[in-house]
Amino acid sequence: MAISLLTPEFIIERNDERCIRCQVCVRQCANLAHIYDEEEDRVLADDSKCVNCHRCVTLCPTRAITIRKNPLEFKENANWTASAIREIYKQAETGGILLTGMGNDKPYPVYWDRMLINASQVTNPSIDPLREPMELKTFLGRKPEMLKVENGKLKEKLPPQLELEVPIMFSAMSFGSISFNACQALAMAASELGIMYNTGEGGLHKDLRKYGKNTIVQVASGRFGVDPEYLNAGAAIEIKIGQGAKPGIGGHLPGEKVTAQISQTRMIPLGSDAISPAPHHDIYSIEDLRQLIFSLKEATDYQKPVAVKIAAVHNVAAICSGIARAGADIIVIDGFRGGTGAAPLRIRDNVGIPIEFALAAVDTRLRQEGIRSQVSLVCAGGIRNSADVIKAIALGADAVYIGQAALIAMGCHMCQKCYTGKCNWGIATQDPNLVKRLNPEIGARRLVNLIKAWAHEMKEMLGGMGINAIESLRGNRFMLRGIGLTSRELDILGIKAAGE
Amino acid sequence: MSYVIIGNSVAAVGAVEGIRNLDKVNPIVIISDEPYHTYSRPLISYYLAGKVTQNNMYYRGKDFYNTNNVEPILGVKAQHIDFDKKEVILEDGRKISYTKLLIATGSKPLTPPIEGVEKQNIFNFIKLDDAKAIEKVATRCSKAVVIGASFSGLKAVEALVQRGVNVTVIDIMDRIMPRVFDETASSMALKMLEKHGVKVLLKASVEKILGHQAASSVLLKDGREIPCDFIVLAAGVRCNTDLVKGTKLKINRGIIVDTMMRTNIPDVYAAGDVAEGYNFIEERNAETPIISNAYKQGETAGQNMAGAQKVFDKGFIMNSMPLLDLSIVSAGVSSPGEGITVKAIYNQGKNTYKKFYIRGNNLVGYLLINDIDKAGIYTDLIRRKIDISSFEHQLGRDDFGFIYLPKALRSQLILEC
Amino acid sequence: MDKSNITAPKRIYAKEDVCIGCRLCEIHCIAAHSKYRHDLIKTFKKLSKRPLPRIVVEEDVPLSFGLQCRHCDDPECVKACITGAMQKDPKTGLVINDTERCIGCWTCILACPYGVIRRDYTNKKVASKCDFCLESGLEPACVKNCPNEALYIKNTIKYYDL
Amino acid sequence: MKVIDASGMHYKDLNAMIKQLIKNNTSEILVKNVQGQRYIGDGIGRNCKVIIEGTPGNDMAAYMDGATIVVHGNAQDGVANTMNDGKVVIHGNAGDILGYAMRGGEVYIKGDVGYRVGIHMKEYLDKKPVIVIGGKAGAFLGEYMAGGIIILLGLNVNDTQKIVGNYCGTGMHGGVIYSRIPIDSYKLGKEVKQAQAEDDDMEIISSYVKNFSDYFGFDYRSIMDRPFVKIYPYNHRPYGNLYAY
Amino acid sequence: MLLREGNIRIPSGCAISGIMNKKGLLFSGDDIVKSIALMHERSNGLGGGFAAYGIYPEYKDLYAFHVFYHHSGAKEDAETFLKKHFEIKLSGEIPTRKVPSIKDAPIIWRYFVLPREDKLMEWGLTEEEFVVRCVMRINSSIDGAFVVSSGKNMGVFKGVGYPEDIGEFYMLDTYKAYIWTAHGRFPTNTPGWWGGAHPFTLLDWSVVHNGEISSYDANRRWVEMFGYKCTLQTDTEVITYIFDLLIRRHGLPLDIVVTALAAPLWDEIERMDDERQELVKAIRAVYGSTLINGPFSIILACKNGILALNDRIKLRPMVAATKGDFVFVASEESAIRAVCPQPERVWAPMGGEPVIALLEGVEDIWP
Repeated sequence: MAISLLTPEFIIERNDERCIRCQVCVRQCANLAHIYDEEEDRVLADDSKCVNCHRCVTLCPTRAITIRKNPLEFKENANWTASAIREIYKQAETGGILLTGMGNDKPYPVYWDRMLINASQVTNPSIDPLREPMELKTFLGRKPEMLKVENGKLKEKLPPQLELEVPIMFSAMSFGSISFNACQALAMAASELGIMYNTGEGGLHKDLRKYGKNTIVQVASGRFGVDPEYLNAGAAIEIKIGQGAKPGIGGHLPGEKVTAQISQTRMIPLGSDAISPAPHHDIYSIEDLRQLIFSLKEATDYQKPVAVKIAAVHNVAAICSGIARAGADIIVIDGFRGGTGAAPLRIRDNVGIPIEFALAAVDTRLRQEGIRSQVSLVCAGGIRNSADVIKAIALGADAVYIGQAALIAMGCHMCQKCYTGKCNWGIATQDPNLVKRLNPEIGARRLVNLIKAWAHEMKEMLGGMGINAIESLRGNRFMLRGIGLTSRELDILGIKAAGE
Repeated sequence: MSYVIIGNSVAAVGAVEGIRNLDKVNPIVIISDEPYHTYSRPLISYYLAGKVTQNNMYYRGKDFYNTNNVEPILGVKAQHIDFDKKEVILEDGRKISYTKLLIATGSKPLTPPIEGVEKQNIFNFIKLDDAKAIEKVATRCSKAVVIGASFSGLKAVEALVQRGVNVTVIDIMDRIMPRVFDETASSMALKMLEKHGVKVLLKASVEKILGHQAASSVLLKDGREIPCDFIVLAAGVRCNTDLVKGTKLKINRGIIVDTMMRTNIPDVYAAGDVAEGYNFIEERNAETPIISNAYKQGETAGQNMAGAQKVFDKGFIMNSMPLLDLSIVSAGVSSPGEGITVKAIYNQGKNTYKKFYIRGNNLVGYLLINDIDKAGIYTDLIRRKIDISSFEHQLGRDDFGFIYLPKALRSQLILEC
Repeated sequence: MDKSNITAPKRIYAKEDVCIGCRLCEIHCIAAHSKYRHDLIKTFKKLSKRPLPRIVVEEDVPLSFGLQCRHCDDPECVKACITGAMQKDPKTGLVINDTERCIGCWTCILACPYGVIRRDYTNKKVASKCDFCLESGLEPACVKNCPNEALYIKNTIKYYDL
Repeated sequence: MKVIDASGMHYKDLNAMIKQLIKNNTSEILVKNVQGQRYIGDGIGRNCKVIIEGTPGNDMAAYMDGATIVVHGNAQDGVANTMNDGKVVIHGNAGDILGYAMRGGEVYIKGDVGYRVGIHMKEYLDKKPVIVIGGKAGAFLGEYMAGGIIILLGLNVNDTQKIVGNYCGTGMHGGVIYSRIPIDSYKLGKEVKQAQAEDDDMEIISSYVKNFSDYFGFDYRSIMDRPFVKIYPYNHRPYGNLYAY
Repeated sequence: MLLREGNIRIPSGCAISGIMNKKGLLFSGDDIVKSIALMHERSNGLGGGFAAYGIYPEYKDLYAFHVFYHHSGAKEDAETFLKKHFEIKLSGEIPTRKVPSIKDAPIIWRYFVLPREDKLMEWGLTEEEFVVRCVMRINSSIDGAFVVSSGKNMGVFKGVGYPEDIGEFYMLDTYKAYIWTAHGRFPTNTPGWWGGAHPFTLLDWSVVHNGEISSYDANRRWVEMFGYKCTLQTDTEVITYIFDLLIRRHGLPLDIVVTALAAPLWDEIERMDDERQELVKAIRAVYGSTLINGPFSIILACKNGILALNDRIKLRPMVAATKGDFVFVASEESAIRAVCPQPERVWAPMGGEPVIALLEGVEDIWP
């Protein structure tokens, strides 16, 4: 076999003074980067296998290990960067499509970081959330244009709504892309927090049906695991049209990941590829979307809100207007930084638009058309902290989805190798030896902690703005000012510049 | 109400602790012909080897009698029991009356019918006094002959080797520890003993013991003469029923007891090596002269004497014997028999040997040499009569453990501790 | 049985679903029982003769779990012990081997239903078993250092109520 | 048998009425004058027969889980979409994407079907969806097919080339398509191969053709008078080498 | 140049006061001026104003337009527009007095009008909606013209200055009304624009408001979906529109509207019975964007009566009192006692608890 031109990306450094040869690293590295040499009584490293996931670093009881970027340099070249060269080597050696995991990591501007949040000074008071009421409860679902009240009673019941204690949900991550333990942790946390998690397109494992009240079941083009029982098992149904990480293309769970449990959950044979077509083949046009929305409503007796999730693309505002008019109760827009278990690198890094613009454009458009209040708007794709959530809601979102942040909370170290199925943290893997590394109870606890911490921070920020109910922030763009943005960008975001 | 226990070894201790579990008040009397605080007989080989001091041989702490309100009558032999009057008559004439009586007189050595066996420097190896006597003659480079390659004989060999004595072992059988060992096990042991300079003469029967007053050599039937400074007799033991022989107490090889340790006479119990209790593997009454058995029988007897209704029906033989470099454990059935499948795995490289006796779906016995750390799991499989059919093929693994038990069984066992 | 006499011990249990087979429990157990008490580097770098781990990780990939002395209510090892070294402490409910008295006859190994007593030849030939880290204030090193909370301590009083 | 006159009814009302009748344990419902009402039979899990006179609208029998629907007339697009169980018998033609992602149950069409029929059909354990087409099928028949059986009879086809459109079985990675007329290889996707149906195949085919003949009054023998071919995937992992790892 | 209301959002603090006679008895503007003047400290001289109901009994069926013109061109344009859409029954300058502190007054004109039948037909709107659209058209597209009020039998008198000076300027002692509300303004910065003073009105609605709401843009962007144009960018304006939308257009009863604007807290809702809970949840779900968040106390007035309301966690002061048929509401108790020294009942309403006073014989605040 010809020599590979790919040099190790990382170097494993072991402090021999500290290494006690306990071999925890050897046992923990699914990539086999650590090797114990019995003859020499030494632990050695195969740097080429290291993905820098920090599993060994974290578990080493004497902190003997550190991992560095390989200092090996190519000749400096602003155009032919190291990654550009390495990608060519890789493709020249395999002839394959480059795959990657998690969200777009290219240095496109992050617009969240170019928006600043307001606070009250003198003319109205900031509110102290520790002692005064501060409300984050949010309803997702179709709202009538007006309420009809007769004799102090509702004349017509509201369409079904999702009631969230915090306007944050765990976004669609299928059992298959992530492990059962990860799914369970998300479900347990959602249930404890009074929010929703989303099955993704992987079906719903029978052991997780008990979390139905906090579950959004997804219907994607592959229709895996979709049957009437599934549709009725959750609190809402989400039709997945697209995903921010890979707009316009389908998904593909390779057969080796279709384990017994996955086969059961997706209702497909063991070991066979699970292919999600790029489009829903029953939706080739917007009126077909309406057909699917209502077929789902028919199948569930109009008891479940139906969400439609799309990737943020160029014409997103008009598309969302169409979706709202097609009968969706909730629209989910997933920006180009959205995560994924596996996506072609070129697609992930080059297709789609930032969620900030998409969200602002959609909210503005729906308001111009006077239909914003009828449909709920959820944004997703690279939400990293509570300030991002606050900004998203001020731009016009009802709630946000977090995927990558949730995974990181559970232990993901962003090595972006999810597609290999060898996640050392037990998240993006089906290998039973790795899956058990994620203790669902610990995962759930960490998720609950994260959301509670964010909720607390959000309350602080709301209090600072003199707002004590999240709905008063929704679309309240006066609370945002742009920094370092062009006037065109400010226009699209619908906000003023800092200082205005 | 008064409890009397004849005997001061493990069964007696078990009985005291069993009684005191329920009855903290009524007096207990312990009678023993040995003058010592309760000690562990198997420790005599360690004593002889110099591994334990007499102080460390005590089976329970110095204050054992005190804290348990026991009146020990030590160094005085019980002469007779008057079952009608419920009295024990001591050799000094004292009469100790009892409400409940436990006979726990243990076992005594078998003296082989060999000419010259009465000479000096010929010892049994069962009591502390035996060890103390041997200690005096077993000097470095002295020569000893041990007659009987049995469990106790080999423990004596080990002790003597460790004292620097030149030892020759003689046994009439073709292998050592014939009741437990097969050819393979025996040859492993032989090899090891040879390494330590022990001569083992098998298929050899002793004609007579030569010497004036003291033994000076052993003459074998084949004419060989083995010179020696002293001899240890290890031809086996039998139940020590001397005290009750010829009374109305029912005796077979030992005193016959039911699973509550009751003899045929009301308020009289027997436990330990002297008793012939229920052996649940052989499914009949038989002696099971091992410590854990003695303790449990004693404990059961004690509790029942104090008014409980306890049953002990799990008696079976098991033995652990570290022999110089070998670790040997065995339990239950130790020879092939009808309906028993034998599985044996000998690993020459690792010098380990495993042998399992399986009857139907149950493990009924095993022998392990060297790789013994998980032995107790096998013992428990026997004790609980666990259906091993689903994991039988895993039994002989080097890493055998709970992990190879079915999950449900594993959880059940872990919960039931 | 008179229940008032028995102190229900706390026991360590393993969640085998989340045991990751890293064996950090064993490593910390060794250190906790070495003369350097919890100093891993010194324990492993300076001692050629280290204590045995008293928790044993059994592994049959992907299944693994640690198992250590159950400190049984009715301990077989105590009854089998020929020296009286193995005793159940009536106060703590722990089964403790007095290594001063233990002479390494392995009868306890023969008797232990869990196979969690091991032969330790490190110094003196003695049986090695979990002592619930008695000297570290009953905070077992294995439980404290399990990175995935696969080991936990549970008071077994409930068992007595059955 | 209950009769519903569907003229002028909105689908929501019609379907609610059908569901209510089923809830009341009605075993047979005749729906007359159906004209484009969608979603008939969606998600119905009970054993019940719904007979339709007219032209039912799209997504008929979607997510259906055990009922029987008989259509006297043509059906439109999306019949048996993601159907789980049950039976659909169409005495006429049917439109596009019939049996999309269907997991179980049987669909019999007397006449022709449209494009992308049986697309992404799958099977699981005892669930094995079956589509029997009396006439011809459009392009992309059995695209992405992951399981189940499509039987293509081509009874009314004079020009054998027209029994199915192009890209038949493209992306197929499970299941089987049986055709009574061999399919020109240029029409097949690169993931599938064609072979003569064997004895056990014929056994499967004959049981469904028997049903087909019974439903629509065809002569079973004359349908079975010639050998069938089968189209099946090379493997279950068609895209194993697509990616650079 | 400094931007004025409409170009920029200018937070302001204020004093408010309102007096109503429930029998519809008319009384002069002296009291309201006295009451608001007492709270001089709460204003900064950059805005004051009054709304009065019942002042034009002889023209009570005509829409009374009070209009500011900043130049005569604006007046011409506006009058052209008015003539095109309305029959102007009567018009003329609103009489004023010279007051030294009041400067830069615009041309202040008054019209009594009726919508032209043909235009109503052409636009296909109700009379009220037609008036609303026309007022918004003038305010947003005719530079220099601003319709101050447009209801029937009512009018708003406001300007830049302390409220008592504004009252003097407009000679309010000469008017008689059964409802008077008043506003003294403390804007944070403004060149002082007459149109930017309060009350804000729409049709019969007038609102005086104290506080700066934090939910402003959420409220604004919501009402704008329903065709309102928030040209002033003031809280008062958006609150007025919310009331108009919910009461007049959505036909919701006042208590529901109050529940939307000053919604009960979730923990309170949890304690309600199921039916009430479902209703209130629905209100919060559907009208979440009308929740007025942050400090406010308002007096909404219309021909049927007044509503005084505090925000739900009571960040702004408000006191109410009654005596006989009179109802008083003000930012401070002393402002009430200034005109009614011995009220029968004085109380401070709780956060979110409305004070509603309706004319005898009417059922709700609208119609």
